[in-house]
Amino acid sequence: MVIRIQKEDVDIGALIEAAKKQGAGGVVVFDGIVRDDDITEMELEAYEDVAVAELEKIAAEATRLHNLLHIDIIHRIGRLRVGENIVVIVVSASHRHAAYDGSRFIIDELKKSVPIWKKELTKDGGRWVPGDHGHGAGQPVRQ
Amino acid sequence: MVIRIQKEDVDIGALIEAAKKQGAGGVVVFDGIVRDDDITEMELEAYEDVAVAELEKIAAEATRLHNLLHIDIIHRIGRLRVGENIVVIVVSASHRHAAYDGSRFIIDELKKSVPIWKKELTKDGGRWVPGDHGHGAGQPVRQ
Amino acid sequence: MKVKVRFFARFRELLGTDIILEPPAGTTFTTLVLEVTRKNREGHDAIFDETGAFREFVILMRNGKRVESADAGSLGVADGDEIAVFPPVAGG
Amino acid sequence: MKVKVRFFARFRELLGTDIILEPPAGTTFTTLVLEVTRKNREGHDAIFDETGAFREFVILMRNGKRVESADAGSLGVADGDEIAVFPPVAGG
Repeated sequence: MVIRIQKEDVDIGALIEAAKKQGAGGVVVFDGIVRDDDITEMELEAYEDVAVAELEKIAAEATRLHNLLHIDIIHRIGRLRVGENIVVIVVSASHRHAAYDGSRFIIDELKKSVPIWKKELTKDGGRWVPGDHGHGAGQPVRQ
Repeated sequence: MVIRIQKEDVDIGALIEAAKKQGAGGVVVFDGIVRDDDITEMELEAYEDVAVAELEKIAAEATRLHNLLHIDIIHRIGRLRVGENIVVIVVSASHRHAAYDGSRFIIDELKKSVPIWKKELTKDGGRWVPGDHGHGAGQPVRQ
Repeated sequence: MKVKVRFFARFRELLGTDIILEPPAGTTFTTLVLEVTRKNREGHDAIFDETGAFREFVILMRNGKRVESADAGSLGVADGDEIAVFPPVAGG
Repeated sequence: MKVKVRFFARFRELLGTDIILEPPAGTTFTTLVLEVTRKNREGHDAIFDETGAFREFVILMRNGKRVESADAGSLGVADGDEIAVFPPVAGG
């Protein structure tokens, strides 16, 4: 299990192989990438210690709710170009429904509560991306 | 877009890169693998021409329903060991919900209607895997 | 005329596959499959029930298109046809 | 005592971050943040409304744990504390 905030890119193929734990029947990968919304680059920052702790809570909760056998969550920071990986979530489970549900739970919770911010850099300057849930963050995962 | 029935394994990392089309914000991968259900190997066979045609129909329907930007479906045949990739589905979409929904639609439909069969080989012989939907197959995708 | 019969999975194991037949004119889908399974009790019984009808779960295709069991008794086969008979699918 | 104040994202751009302060005993979370934004009108106005209360969307943490705005006025800071103030998150 890898849970990390990092500048470096990720070898998704290697993560998938490592997710093939005993009993696994399906692996689901979510790869969130920089979309070409008329931007030049994206700049990401995190409150790192708190973000990692929050991701660990989300992973524990996802495991409990969806019987996951393996979870990796790697979120990148720093400056990224269009098409680069922002966040990679790899999960495995015995059956596909659990893997899909667990993967989706993780990205939904991540967007709600993990202290990470994105700034889209454009020709004319930059704009901070508003979150999915403008009302807050850092809320503990329900558990 | 790659839609194929093949013996060879798949480079999932390369497929993910190719799925990063203009406008894509998320890539979802489903990788169905041989589960260790007390088996030695798995033997897969397909009615190849019909299977590919059916996968193409499913891909067209998934694109229409979920606004996918890219789809790969690679299903393997032949003899596979525990942990090997059976089916790899890679989709991209502008937003994550579409990518998850589209990916799940494809694997659900694949299991219902694509003429492929799996035999689990055990120490004591083998057993054909019953499908998810014992009542039939080859039904046209609703469209 | 020549017709090819393809069985898959368990049916293939019992009956073989890619069987080329030269049926007389007027042969239907059902009589063709009955004929090709005639000398193989286990194969026949896997596909047909005791009344001689296709078992409910058996899937039939002609040239890659689904054929309903109810129609197979009146559907004539034609030169060059590919007939497929298989159990429920289990891919993925 | 020494306390570190961390701002993120837009607040960091306006106010800087990792600011070490030596507040007098009895300083609360709110007075500490008011003090550190006192000379920066734009930074102050990004975080506080015209009544001097934290804006509704502003998130507060002390040593990595969420602090409710309603409690920040009575919460004293202690030596070694890490205070964080940031806008809504937008990861993923």
